[in-house]
Amino acid sequence: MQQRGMTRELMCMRAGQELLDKGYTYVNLGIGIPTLLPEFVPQEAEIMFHGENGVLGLGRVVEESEWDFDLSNASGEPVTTVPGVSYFDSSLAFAMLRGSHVEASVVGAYEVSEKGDLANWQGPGIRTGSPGGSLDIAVGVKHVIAIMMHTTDEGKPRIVKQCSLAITAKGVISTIITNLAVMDVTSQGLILREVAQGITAGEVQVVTEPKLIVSEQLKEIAL
Amino acid sequence: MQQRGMTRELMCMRAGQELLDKGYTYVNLGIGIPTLLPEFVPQEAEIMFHGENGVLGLGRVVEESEWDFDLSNASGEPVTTVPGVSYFDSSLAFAMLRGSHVEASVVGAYEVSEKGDLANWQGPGIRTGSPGGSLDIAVGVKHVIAIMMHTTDEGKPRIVKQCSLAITAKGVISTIITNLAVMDVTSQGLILREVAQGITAGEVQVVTEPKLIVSEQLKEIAL
Amino acid sequence: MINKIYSSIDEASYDIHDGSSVMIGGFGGIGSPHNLVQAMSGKARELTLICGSIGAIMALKDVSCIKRLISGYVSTLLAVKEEWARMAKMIDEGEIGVELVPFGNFVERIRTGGSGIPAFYTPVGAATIFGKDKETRIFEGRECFLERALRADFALIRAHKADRMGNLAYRKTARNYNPIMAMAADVTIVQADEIVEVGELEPDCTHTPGIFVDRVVHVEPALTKFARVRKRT
Amino acid sequence: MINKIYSSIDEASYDIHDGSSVMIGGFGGIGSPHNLVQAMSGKARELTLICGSIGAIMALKDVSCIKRLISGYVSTLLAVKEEWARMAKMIDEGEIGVELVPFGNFVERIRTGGSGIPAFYTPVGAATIFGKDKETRIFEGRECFLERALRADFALIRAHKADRMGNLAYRKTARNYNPIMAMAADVTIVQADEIVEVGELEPDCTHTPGIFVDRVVHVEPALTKFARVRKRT
Repeated sequence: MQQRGMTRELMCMRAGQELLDKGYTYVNLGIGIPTLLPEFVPQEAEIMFHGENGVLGLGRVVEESEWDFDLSNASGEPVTTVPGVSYFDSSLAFAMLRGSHVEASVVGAYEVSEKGDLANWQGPGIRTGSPGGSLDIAVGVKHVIAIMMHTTDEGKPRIVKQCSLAITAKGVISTIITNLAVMDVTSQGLILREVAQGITAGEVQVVTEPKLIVSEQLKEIAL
Repeated sequence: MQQRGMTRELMCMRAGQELLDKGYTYVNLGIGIPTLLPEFVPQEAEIMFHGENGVLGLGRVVEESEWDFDLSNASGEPVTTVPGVSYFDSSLAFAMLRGSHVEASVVGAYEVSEKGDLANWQGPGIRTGSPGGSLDIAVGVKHVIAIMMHTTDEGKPRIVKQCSLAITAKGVISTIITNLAVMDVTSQGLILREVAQGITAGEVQVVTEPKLIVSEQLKEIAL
Repeated sequence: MINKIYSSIDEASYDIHDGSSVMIGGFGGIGSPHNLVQAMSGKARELTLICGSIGAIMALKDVSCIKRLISGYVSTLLAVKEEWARMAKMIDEGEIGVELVPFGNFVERIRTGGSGIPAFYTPVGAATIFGKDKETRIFEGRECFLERALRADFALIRAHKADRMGNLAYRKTARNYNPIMAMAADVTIVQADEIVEVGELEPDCTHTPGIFVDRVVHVEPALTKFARVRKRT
Repeated sequence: MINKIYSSIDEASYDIHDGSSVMIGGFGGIGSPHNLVQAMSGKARELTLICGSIGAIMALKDVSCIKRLISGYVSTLLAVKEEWARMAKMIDEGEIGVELVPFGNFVERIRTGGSGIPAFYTPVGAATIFGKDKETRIFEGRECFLERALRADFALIRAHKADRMGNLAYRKTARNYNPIMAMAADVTIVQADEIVEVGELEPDCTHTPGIFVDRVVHVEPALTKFARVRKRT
């Protein structure tokens, strides 16, 4: 099924705005879609992107033909770096996350619950899994933003009352950015803050399991 | 009281021989007398001396006038370094000791018991103390050699049945080198292996609290 | 004279034997000692392999030598390589036992293993299956559980530059788990892109001091350029 | 633009207040931020100072600002400086409380404090007064005890080179506790010998990435050359 709303690139662009709005300097990018993000944030903003593979100062993804085989982002993709970049071992890379030095993280997710529970290490029907650094991020980083498709390819909600998949951590997601909407996790419940161009609050609710609280300031995502 | 037997320099020379005989490559030098030792080992032997202050490849002590203020041994003295030297932080410096990567250590001591108990972090009548890295060495390093004056300035034995001072660790000293003798700590007791020039086994026993087992191969220290 | 240089991979890894536990450096294959891994195939069986992700062992020709895998990233990669369909099957059938460990706990277990620290408490994975059946304890209101140090018989790692004393320097993100694993094995074997004279490595930038290294073998860097393991899905 | 450079020591350390806990880098005074320490005297009292040895605080003009000392090396140095007779007296009279910690446990407590690890077991000091009244436990036949992570309000450290982003490089044995303490304080203040442009520090040899650093102040290296603290006795 063709998904409506924003592309991955637009979702990354919207996530970039969120980082700029909050004024963050040190932001981790989880494995998957988030590693595309540096392309969509002006370099003058000097957000230092952290890769759990041991780098602070990630730039944009480049062509494989330009690849320096000793350099990648956490997704294993060839990248550039920004001035002031530093490299370090995995012990320090995870100390930065677990020790709450990184201010924010943008992660991919299979499911997020209305309480902010995150499931992103074990896909459906998988016997093993790929926790990677996702649990370190979830536990150590204060502001964790999930960037995800609003539904499965089959149209099943991925923003749910309770995660059906094994969770990464409880109550850690503060902000959800999907192809359809931007939502905040609050003690009152999920607040629908923004909708993608041409998408209505009602349409978002239909593909969302928990009841959404529509913000009085609801607006269309402007990029 | 003028102490008989070997000077500190000769004791270090004898300790250096011990290291060469055993074929050690990685040897820690504790704070105090031991940091004089590199001068007395040929550089070709390539013993890499470890300083708990974060250096592997210590050389000899130099004049203060030649001092690079960013470089010292664990005693805080100006030193040279050898080819292949590396510097690291304190976390790694102590991981090398606690993790048993360093093969041997030469330490100073206030007292050593016949069972190899070591007391070297708290002098007599002291309220606080200076454990420094002495406990890390004692716990992590397999062959710990004590280098010490055989008696106090007042002539009181420092090789004792039981330590009167607070101990650093139990049963950790394997070899004792004093101004008067070389002794091995064994399950049978202290074996007197060598005596300093002009010193008899009987003279050593007089200033030693536990009963010494005189080795059948007892010989004079040859430097 | 200290000389840890071996003239061939076979000589440097001659004693990896059936039942060995082997740590392998690299993150998603970047910085992995692919040639050492390749040579291990067929030489020893019943191996316990300890690696961040299975990208580190993509050069393994025959996965049936694996008995047990301690790793933080497995499932997502199983579809990437054809040979790994077999690994997936062996995992499903229980022929390969998998202990999944989140990366941060994984690296800290190895670091403590190399540092003489037997165990530590971690908040990462508490109240998930990663903390299941482990001793839990609250520290400052936060649930944690006890993790144990991890060591291995061998560590296979890759460095950019090495000297005969075993001093190592890594390059960019190829550093990752390599310097930590170098500390935690009885025998650490290094595949180095370049051998330099003693004194050429900057003493302030020698990432792994030679004390942690047992054997070094030179492998032309061109040979380390295995295909990228992961495509964006 | 990220700019962590402060134009004076006073500005960089304006908020160290009565009752603060302060980590101070350096080993026997080598690599210590002597000028930051000097400036702290008289500005705040009732301080908890956390330093490897008291050599790190030899620039402190008035020791009466110390309420508590967490350190691994105290007694041997008390006779070295005249002013320290007063410190010795305050310690003896209980006016300064001293928590002695062996160096390896000391640095590991700080490292875990900066790494989100709340506690760990150590064999160092077991069956001595350092393990007294602590939770003991046997791991692989070896007695260990539980040590807790250590953090502070401020860390004062010295680096050789720094850039405006807070990236740091140290020189020779002046590195020691500095990069570890940089991780474990709410506010890390750096005294740097030299300020360099962003990009001048080698990314593979940036010992402390800027993420751990809050403020940087340039101090001419000549001023860091305090007298050597220890004479061979």
